[in-house]
Amino acid sequence: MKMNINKDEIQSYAIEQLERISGEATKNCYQCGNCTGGCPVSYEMDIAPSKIIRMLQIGKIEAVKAANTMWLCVGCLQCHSRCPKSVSVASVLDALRQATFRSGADHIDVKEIPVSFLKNTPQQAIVCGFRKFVS
Amino acid sequence: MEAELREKAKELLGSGEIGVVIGFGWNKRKTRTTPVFITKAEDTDKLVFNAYCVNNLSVYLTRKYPDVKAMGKAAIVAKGCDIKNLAVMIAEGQFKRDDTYIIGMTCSGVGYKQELIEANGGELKPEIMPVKCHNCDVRNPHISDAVIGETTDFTPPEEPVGMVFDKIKQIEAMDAKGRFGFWEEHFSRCIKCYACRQVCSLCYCDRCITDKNTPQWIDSSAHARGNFSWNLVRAMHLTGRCTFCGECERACPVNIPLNVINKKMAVVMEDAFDHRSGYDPEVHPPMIVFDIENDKEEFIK
Amino acid sequence: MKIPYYPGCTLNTTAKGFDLSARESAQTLGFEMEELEQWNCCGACFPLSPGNVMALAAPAKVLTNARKEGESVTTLCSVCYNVLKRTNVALNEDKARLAAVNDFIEEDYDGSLKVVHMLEVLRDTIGFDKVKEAVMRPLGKLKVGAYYGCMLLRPFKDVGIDRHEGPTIIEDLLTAMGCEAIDFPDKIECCGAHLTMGREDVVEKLSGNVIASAVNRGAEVIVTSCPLCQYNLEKSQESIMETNAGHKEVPIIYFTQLLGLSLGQTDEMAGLDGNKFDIRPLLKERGV
Amino acid sequence: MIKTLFKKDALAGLIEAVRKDGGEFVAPTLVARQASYKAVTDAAAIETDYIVPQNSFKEVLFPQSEAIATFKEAGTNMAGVEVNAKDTVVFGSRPCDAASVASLRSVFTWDFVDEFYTTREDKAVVISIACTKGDSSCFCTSVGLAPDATEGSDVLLRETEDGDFSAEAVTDKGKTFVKKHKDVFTTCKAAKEIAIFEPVKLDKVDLDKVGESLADTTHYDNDKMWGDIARKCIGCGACTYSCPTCHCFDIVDEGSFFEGERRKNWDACQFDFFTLHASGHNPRDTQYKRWRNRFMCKFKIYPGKFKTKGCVGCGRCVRVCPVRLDITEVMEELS
Amino acid sequence: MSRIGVFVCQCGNNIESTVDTGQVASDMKEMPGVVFSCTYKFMCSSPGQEMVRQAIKDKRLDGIVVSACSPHMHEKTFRKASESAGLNPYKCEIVNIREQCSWVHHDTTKKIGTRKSNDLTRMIIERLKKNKPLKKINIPVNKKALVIGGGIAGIQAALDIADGGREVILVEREPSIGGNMARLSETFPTMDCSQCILTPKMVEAELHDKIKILTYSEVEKLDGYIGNFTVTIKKKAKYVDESTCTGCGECMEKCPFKADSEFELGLNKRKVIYTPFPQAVPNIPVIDAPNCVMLTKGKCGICAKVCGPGSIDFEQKDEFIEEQVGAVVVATGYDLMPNERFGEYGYGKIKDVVSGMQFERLASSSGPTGGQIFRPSDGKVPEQIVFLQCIGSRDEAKGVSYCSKICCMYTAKHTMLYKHKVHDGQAYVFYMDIRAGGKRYEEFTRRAQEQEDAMYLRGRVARIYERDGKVVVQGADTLSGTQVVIEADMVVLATALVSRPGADSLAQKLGIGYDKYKFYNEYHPKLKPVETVTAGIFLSGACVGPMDIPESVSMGSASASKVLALFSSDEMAREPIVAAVNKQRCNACWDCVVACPYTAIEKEEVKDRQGNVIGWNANVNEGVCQGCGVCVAACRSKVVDLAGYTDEQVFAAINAF
Amino acid sequence: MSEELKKVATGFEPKIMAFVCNWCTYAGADLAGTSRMEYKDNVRIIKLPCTGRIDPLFIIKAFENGADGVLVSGCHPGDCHYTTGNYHARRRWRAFKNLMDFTGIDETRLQFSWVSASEALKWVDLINKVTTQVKAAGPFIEYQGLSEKYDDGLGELPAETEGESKEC
Repeated sequence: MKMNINKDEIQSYAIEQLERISGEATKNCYQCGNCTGGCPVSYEMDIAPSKIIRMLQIGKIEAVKAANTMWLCVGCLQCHSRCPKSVSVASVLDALRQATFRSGADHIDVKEIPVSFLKNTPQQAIVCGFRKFVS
Repeated sequence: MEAELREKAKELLGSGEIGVVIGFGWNKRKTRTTPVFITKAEDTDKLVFNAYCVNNLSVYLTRKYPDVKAMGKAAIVAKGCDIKNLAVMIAEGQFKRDDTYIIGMTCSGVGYKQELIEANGGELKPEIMPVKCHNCDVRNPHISDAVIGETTDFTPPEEPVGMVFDKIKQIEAMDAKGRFGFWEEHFSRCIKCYACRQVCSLCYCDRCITDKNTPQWIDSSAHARGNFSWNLVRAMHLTGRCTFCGECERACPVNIPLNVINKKMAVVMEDAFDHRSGYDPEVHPPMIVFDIENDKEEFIK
Repeated sequence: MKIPYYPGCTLNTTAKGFDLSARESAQTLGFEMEELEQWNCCGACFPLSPGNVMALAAPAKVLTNARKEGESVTTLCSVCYNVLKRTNVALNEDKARLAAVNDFIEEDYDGSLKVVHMLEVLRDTIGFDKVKEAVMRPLGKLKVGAYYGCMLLRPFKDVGIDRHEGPTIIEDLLTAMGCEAIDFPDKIECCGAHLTMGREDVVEKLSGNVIASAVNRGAEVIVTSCPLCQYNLEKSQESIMETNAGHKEVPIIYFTQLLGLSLGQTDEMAGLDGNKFDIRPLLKERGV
Repeated sequence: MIKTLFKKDALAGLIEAVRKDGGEFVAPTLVARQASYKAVTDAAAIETDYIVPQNSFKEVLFPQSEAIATFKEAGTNMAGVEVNAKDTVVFGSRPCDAASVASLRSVFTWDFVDEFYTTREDKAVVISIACTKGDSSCFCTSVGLAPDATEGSDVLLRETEDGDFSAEAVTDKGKTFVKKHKDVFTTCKAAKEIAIFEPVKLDKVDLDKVGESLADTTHYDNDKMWGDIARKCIGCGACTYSCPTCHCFDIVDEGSFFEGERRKNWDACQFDFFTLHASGHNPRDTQYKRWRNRFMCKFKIYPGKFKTKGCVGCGRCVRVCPVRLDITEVMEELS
Repeated sequence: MSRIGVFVCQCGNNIESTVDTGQVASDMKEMPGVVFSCTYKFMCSSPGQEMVRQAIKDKRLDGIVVSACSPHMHEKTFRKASESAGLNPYKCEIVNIREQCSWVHHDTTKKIGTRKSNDLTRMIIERLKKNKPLKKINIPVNKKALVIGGGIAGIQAALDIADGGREVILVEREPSIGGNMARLSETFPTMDCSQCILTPKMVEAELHDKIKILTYSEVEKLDGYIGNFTVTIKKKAKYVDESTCTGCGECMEKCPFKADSEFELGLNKRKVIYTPFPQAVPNIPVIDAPNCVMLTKGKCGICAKVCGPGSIDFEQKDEFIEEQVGAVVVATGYDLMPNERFGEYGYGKIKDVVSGMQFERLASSSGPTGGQIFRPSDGKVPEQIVFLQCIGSRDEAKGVSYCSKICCMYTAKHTMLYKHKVHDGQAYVFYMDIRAGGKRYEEFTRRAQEQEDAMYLRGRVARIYERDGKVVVQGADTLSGTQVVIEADMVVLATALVSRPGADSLAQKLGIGYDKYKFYNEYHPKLKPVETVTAGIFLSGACVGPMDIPESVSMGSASASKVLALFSSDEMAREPIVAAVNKQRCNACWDCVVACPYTAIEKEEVKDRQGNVIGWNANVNEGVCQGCGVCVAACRSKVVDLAGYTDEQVFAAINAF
Repeated sequence: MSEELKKVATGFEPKIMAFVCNWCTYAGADLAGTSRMEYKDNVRIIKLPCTGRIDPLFIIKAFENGADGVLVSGCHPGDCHYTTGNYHARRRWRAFKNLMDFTGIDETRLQFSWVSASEALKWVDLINKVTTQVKAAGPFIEYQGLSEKYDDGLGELPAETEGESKEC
């Protein structure tokens, strides 16, 4: 992969918006990788949590949006609670989800969820799942 | 050539500048040449120069001969090979170039086995010349104040020839035990007469370390152990200095092949440090200098 | 003593045993958990991005109603606790956000409610010593792993029920109950939570890790304070047992259930029937 | 005079007989292409084509280096060493070398009897062979010896034309030896003896005159004369170490902390520290003075003090000298 | 016979656990010359030392051997104890039976340890028998210091020494003191103006009555030794009479010729008669001789015409000044590796690729652009600027394996300076690691990224080329794992700090060591960081290796305190481990003279009573000799020996092996 | 029983002498101790200020005194406490090693190394390596035998005596 890095992307509105929603300053991250190290689901992610931040630092928000990372984050906050720079990747991913929802895209189709699931699973899981996966 | 030499000596002694001419003369029975010290112009007829003149007279310019020094400024009759020793002595501050008048003799070789020369009707055939003469690149003296004799156009062979070199190869081909055995054989014969040391103009130390006994550096007994040490030390002290004049081996009454070990070390010096002794009186012998970049150390683990 | 109590959605449905055992235990320990008159779903997840104000509305409503009924509210479910407490902190930290939320829910909440967890009540109000005294049925040599999950602990600054990397509050309670508390490395790791919707594979792996970690240290029983954790652990244990015949089943029960048992309640009172893996054979084995 | 025949073929048998009795057989053999006295076990190794061996056989009686005491732990526990001398036969010695035995004995017995020497000498039988050839360095006739002199030899052999030797037992020791080995020394008729080599008699040399000259202190103190003669001497020990009569030795301790030996080693008056005093003074401070001493020793002190020969005319010093300093020239000079 | 005492330490259980010290003591008692032996739990403790002292007195010991820990630990302790008991300290020897025996041979049966301890002790006992009592050497001290280099380190050293009341000669190669610091715009991490804090110090040095500043001067030769150096300083011709010049600047004004300014690193021109920068100290111009038309062609001479006091002197010659000093502080500073070394970055030919130091000048309000950031090619304000760290540094292929240490910090500073001047510009930094170890340093580099929006990319830049008026930078961002390309307007190279050209020849003149990068070697990198192997010569600043201003200043002050400590007494005592020549036997072959690393051996004339030279000897100067013994091994006839490590001592030890 | 057989029969442990410089190798050996590393116990150290102080004769003396192996070690080039002492040593060793090789002192018997003050591990490895190698090479009976041979008078002629003529 080859990327052009430029001021326009780094200082783009999309990034600025993301930082506003998430309340996190991605440039505070110094890429120690603790988040990736502690994340229970990083093994499943297209782009590891720390690398998500990196891509945002260099203005590559589209690549981040295309990754499955935000949909895998369970919000356990291991990353946040251990970050030496107090950057919450979970918040950034949450903001990414928000941004996605605001553009009208859902991650799952509610209608496809089997009834048995809805019946047997604790409510909170269903509620939480809806909150995380659909707008 | 002899006439030229005598003329030059006469001139030098006559000028008053020179106190003594160190040269060669016949012994009484004219069977051998021997060092002579000519101080008077009228004695210069005693000077000879021929194939019998094997001695390296530079030894008389060392500090061991205060009585020679007392005779005034010396002029020395020197073949190219002897001049190499003078060059090292100058490099090591034993005298200044100006302190000695070098009468350089062009030379077509010398012979150690006098009776062989005689058997050849006084003619010097290559078979009876020492190795140094076969490989000599200073038959025309390289440093001198005056050159006596016709310039020779002898060029030494590219690859040095002679028994010494064969012997080196032969020894190198042995295993360690073989090499040790070889030298043990020879060194054990040593009688510690120190003729090798005394005849060498580069062994000019006022007091040789063998003569020191606090501490006793080298066992003074002529048993194998003491002999081994002595010969190793002698070779080491001449490393990078020896000019291969061959006097030590010639002087050795028990025929220890000292030339082999000396030449081996000279080859090492040339290979490792690109140093050949006796050519440049300005260049310090290699063992007391170093080259940070180029000195190899692959053997130091 | 009455304590205002917020059960949340799950405790009235799949986690009835949690609710029941807690109420009964409270009785035994001399206080009453009084369910709020008015409550709604907390939303089950706290909005991580502060820009998402909407998601605060539901928990704010809970807080508002609770405040009307008292000065504090107690929860059992870790998730409810986390959401309510964090919402409360968030509203208190940012008065503008509080105003916005109030505007939206048309209430006038001032942020003065105290959100506590049942564990905190037991530790701080009742005291574990008192629990110890009240134990009627010591659980003998039962080796119990305390599983905290995420919501009880993180983020520490906002939630802070105990030390966030090495909490011991449940272990302390277990000790008071006379169990042998088993500490295990994965006790604060995530169970997979809502990924059970669509990514059971991830949940199975994460919960499986937790169980393996606990079993590895010798736990025979795992206690939780979160219905989703309980569900995930049970569910993944089922699949573990499908592939690994040698796996000895580990009952996953709520800490209040075990508490209830130690306080001498009946199995019904402790709501043991709701659990997939029954603890009773184990207790029997131990002669409890 | 009993003359017997010594068959060349019998040599092997003699070696065997001597060695069987625990004795040692020393004879000239080739070492580094030079005939040298060495202990031999095999008759084939014995060299016959030589003028004089490179070394003198004084090594048999007076080794170059021998332990005379041992010690342990840094000079403590000193203990003497027994003289370990074997019955030794020196075969093929030259009459000049043999003549040196008397000189050596006189030195090692004149006040203190050096048992290391005397024991060895007593156990040695010297079988000399008269010279049938020589070279220009030989000058035995000039010091009162001859190529067939018997002085010092126990048995003197003369070569015969068919390669055997006619033997003459000179001393009692020799006679006993001949008697003991009568299967070797037979009495059958010998072939004609080969003519003896006649070295050049140095006409000018007159030993008495040399002695007188040396007694004359003007000669003795004539630094210029000695300087001119011996300035070229380089001070090595080649002459003294090959000389059959030179006998100077030095005593040194050597070894490690754990064990060591006190050794008696040859020393040479030609070495510059030979006469160095502890004070730092050296009475023979230049090389020609050291050389003068050697000459004095040979031609004045020996004959004067011991009435023995200081020089046996073997010519070794002339042959080995790296600078061809010729003792005979000086003898002529001073005659 | 010697009377030696052997003291075997148990070191608690450190030695005793694998060495039967009692056995060692009793075995050693049997050695000839040993009259006393004992063991003790902690020989280095007060009671232990008292035991040693008591035994020396009671048993009339003439030498002691302490078998204990490494001599590097307690040799001094026991020598001191010996001395206080009346025994010459050099008759006390330590045997290392801890670090080199009990701690490395874990045999609990004690067989191995005991045997080895016995061997080692025996060797040292034998060695000790040959020890001679030695006396410390006293050397008179000349209380004047020489400081070489007028940068901040040198200025600091000079000021501190002068404030301590001692005279200082400060030698500077350039026409003004100030060094590299004078070029800097602002300093990290405080962002205060470099010249604002430096200039007062320069002036203070100029006005100090104990400091003599020699600018445009170089050290030609240094002879002598600690306390007694003779330095020859070459004072290059300035063609301006310093005593009369008023520094009015008229000459510079009127001079019609210009040359590239060295101070501005080629970013600007200066006159041929010039001071390098306006605040120069001394404020006296010099004529750049090769470029002066008057000096080269004999025409012009305008400066002389306009000079009021008539200070211009075209006849001035280089001068050689000789001074006697007691100590030397070397503070010659650093240089930057030239950009020409980097082919991949355009061999220094791309105009908009500049060095960090050039950027300093661009950012400096006294610089060629008045502090505005304009790119050199066309004077445009760069919208995107790329800073490259580790250029040459940590690059073994370029011959520099070290970290230049200050680049991380000054690059961060550069990004801030840039951001402050070009508000909407974007700065990029390619780095490999951020080395911000220093007080407030890490915070500083984070600030550059977090508050000042510098974009840091972890990776090296592979190449730089020009395209359409842009400088295209192609490198890697290893954090995202991609190749990245930036179309920048300007590139700043944080090139490696290297030693000054000629640093090696100065070191050879001074007799101090240097590493393969020609940075000067400390005596000990940790414990003697400002000393050199040559006593009396101290180091300050970046001539030792890359360092920043506070470190340079600390070293300057540290050197000064060393100098002042040296100057605090009239004489100084030195360890007597020095070589000595047996002059009666010296052959004057000069092997030792050539071999000596310290030029401590000189050729000495031997004269008879009439004063005629009758020969030569080598002679060791005790003040200079450091006791390495190279001469001893070089001497064939062994007329040189090293006190404390004599041949006799070594042989005795080998003999008891 | 010959000396060699005797040594083999009693489990030969080589005697090794090490000449080391005070500043690097000696300190490195100290560090090995402080780090409680373990190595073979056959080496006896003689400390000298600098490798430049090491005279080749020390090494000969060590062999004379029964060393089966000699180890010489000092500071790495550039690290010399005395700036250049080890460069001198390096040159001297090159010549001396060649001489020793040529005279049949096997390279196992005489080894050279650079060990810095921080290279405790290298020191340990070095000692173990040298000890193992010298042990494998066996007792240095050739050299040690020198002091017993050719003593007192005219010893028997060695079997392989081959005369060397003066160079012709």
